[in-house]
Amino acid sequence: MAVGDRGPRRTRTAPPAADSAASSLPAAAAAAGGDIAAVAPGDLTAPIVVPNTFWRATNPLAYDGGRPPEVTHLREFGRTDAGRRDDARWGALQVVPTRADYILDLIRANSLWPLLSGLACCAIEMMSSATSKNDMDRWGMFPFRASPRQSDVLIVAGTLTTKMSGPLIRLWEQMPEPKWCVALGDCTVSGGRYKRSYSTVQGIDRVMPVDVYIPGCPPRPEGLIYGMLQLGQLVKDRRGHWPEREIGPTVPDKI
Amino acid sequence: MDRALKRRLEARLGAQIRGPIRQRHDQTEIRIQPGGLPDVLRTLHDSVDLRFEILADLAGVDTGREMQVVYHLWSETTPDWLRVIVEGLSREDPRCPSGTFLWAGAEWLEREAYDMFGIVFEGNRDLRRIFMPPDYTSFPLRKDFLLPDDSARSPGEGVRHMERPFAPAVVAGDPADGVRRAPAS
Amino acid sequence: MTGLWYVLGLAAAGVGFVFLVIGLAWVISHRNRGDRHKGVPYESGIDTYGDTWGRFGVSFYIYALLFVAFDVEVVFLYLWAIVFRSLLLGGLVSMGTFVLVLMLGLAYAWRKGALTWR
Amino acid sequence: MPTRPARSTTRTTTRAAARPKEQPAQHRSEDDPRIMLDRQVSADLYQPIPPYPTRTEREAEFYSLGDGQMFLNIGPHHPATHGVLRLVVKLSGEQVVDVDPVLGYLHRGVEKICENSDYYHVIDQVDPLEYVSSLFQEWAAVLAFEKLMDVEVPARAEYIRVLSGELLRVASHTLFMGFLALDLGGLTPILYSFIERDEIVEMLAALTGARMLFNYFRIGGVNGDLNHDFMSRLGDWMSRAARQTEANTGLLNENEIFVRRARGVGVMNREMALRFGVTGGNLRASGIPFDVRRAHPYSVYPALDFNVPTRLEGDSLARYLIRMDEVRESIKIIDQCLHQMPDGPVMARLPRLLRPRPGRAWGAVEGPRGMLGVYAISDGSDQPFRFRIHDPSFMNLEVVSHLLPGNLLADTMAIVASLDPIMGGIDK
Repeated sequence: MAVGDRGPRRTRTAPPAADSAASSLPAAAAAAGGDIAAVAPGDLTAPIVVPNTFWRATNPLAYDGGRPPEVTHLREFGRTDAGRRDDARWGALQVVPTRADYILDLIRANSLWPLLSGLACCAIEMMSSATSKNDMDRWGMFPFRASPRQSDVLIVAGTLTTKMSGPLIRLWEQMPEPKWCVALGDCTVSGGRYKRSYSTVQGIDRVMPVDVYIPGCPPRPEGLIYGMLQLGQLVKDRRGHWPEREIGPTVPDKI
Repeated sequence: MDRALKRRLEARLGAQIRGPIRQRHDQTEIRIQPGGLPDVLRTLHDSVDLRFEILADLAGVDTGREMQVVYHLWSETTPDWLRVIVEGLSREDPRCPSGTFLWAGAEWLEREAYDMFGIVFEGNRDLRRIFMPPDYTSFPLRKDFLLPDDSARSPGEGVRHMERPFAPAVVAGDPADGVRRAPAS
Repeated sequence: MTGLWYVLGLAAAGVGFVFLVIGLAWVISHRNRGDRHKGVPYESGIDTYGDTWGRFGVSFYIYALLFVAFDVEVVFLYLWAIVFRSLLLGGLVSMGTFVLVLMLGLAYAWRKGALTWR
Repeated sequence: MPTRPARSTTRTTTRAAARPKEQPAQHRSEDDPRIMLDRQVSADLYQPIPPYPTRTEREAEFYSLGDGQMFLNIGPHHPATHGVLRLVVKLSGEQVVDVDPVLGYLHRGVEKICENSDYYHVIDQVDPLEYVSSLFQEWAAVLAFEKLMDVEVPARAEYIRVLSGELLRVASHTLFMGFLALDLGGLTPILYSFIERDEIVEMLAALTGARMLFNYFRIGGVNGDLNHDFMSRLGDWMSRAARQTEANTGLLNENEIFVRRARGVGVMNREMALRFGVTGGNLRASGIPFDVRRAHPYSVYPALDFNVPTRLEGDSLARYLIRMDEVRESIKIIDQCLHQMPDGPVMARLPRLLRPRPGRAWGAVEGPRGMLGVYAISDGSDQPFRFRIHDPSFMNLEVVSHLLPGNLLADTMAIVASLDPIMGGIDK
């Protein structure tokens, strides 16, 4: 159960060893997309870069346009501040929502309403964990709201294909603000058995900020319930720091 | 292996069938040209002693040199499955008459064959992509569309490597007829 | 006079409670303009097609008419229900005829087929 | 690039012409979906309902709005579509005028992956297709490969296959009952059906090791023999299986709302069923007793006696009652399997690296939703040359565009749920 790797809140210290690797990024990142700010070395934790010695694409422009494949756009974008949104209040009122969150997040942690969205086989296990044998309602997660406007958690259960990623990103956008995303099943965590398919998104963290990854194909209902409990714990830990989330509350259009 | 079926097929469709009627386990296989497909299907469906009413499957096949459309039919007159292979479709512009005049269910099967192979079925009212997004440009199940291989090269000697261009062997004949293709070096 | 205070007090409490809740929600909740997708109307994840000002069939109108008629009847029933113990037999007879007349209306609508959907 | 159909002018032809000709021959990367993501194509990954130019006459006829008509998306994310099915419905008021099902939201390219994996891996790849009853998909694949390699399956393995298959058929039909009742507004039957299904699935987990995607059948047999845990659970489930089924379905069979909403809705006559290649319970509900276990016997089904329930009405209620009869038949089959279970090996002796002789084979199995077919071509290497999967829900769902027009919008759910489509198998 790998809880999304959250660096310490705002202060990030770049380990010296990774400096050399980090420096190789700016040239490539700048070349890729204009609106993604250049990544200055030292102000971010560089990703642990494992050189991919297994395979080289015969056509260097094949996948990420010459950039090392380990760096995905969303993670780069997450490090900039373009993703975070201020809450547009006047003066003192700015402080109120975050202070109120210290109490409200306790309430939210115990009543995480998931969105009724099942894509494939993991949806059957999600339903099985929501019905009476192993019951998710014991921790307040029961009513699977049908519309994104009334739900807090988006459980992506099943393989996300490129054709479905448009609608699913729109669902994620339409959910009201403190919202969390749970990747259920190998296909959503990192592509799973469809890592080589031509029509799936290999891992939904390429298109969405994910909080809890639940491996398994399909994971047992107890696994999903354990993941949701971890999410409740995560909400309690990060009380009041919702706007400083590493990847902004919303996913930008162009990624 | 239904010998009676073989005799009945030769009696009814002797002219259109190319090559021998092959029979193995519980399947009978006949090969025809695309031009003769409508009336072959009509005779198979309507003649009293054949009565192939249930369309089990319609599949597109890319054999590297040509395209084929394969019908599987069932009839209560014979314990065998009948496989009708429409061969001889060119890989650049595969065209084949549609089977929707007999089975309306073939419409989606042909849409899938078009989406995956690019086989154009004349006479299908609704030939558009069924699985891939509408503005997808290539045909995924063709032999020259290779999977993007993120994982390491699969182990085992003689396994086709993803990134190698698929070079159809120049050896004549159908891959399924005992023609052993040289493993792509 | 004291009755008046009760009425004013309850009215003030009702209106005040509504605005208190809305105001508290506005202050506490996060404000996020979101991006292009946030405001898009939800239609199972796909853009809506065509404008929403379509004209509706007449059968909707008939159903709405029937609903309003019987809804107003219920309003009168509530008022009558509060004091019907003190009205004794007279109240029962009058409200009975009132409900009976509306039942006739329902029977007429039923026979004319207004309830079956066309 | 093959030329487009003559009469349809597609936007893509102009784009194709503008593209520079000399792209790398062996791997056209610009079709790779991630490239499309990277190349800042317009924000929506694909064009929604037209403004793109309509290309076929059916599309032009569907997307032309009459007066007082509107389009409604019962879209990829909708509680009532079993998975990610999108029905574009043309409504006039409450009446459904026309339906255009849009598929592909769960297309994972399984056939392409199967052509690049060896024969053992293919059996594992076909599990997530009909994920509610994945043993049957494995059975069809294994049947086709055994015909390719002329493998003799020991009798005990055949009986274990029939036993586990029929158990999963019962679980799949109970799920079907829960989903149909849920789509018609009943909230409690789904709980009863999941209790029953979880019990059967835990039993199969004791036998095979997995709850849903089993990967239990092998070419030439099954992976493991029966064990005590499985037999004890099967024993006490069998002791109350029939009574439990009656209790669950009794909840629904006489329920006035359920019956009034399902009877006479979505009637499919014999000719339409045959023309559309519909198979399984939907075909038998229209009066044609075609069941692959009887029409084209495989495995040990000739040795088992069970009858094929058939009804003539062809409406949603008949399709529901047919599946409940099939549950009773399956319980009878499981009982016979337990009595006739022979001893002996469970797996035929096969080499580790399978290289079947070149040839073609078609294997078909009667799944809970209809005939599951696999057409395998081998060219002598250890990867199938072509692996074609035929899914019954694909043909069952096609009838929707002819059954729905004329009904009310609320009845569309009754009809779609009674056809029991599973999107994993449809989108392959």
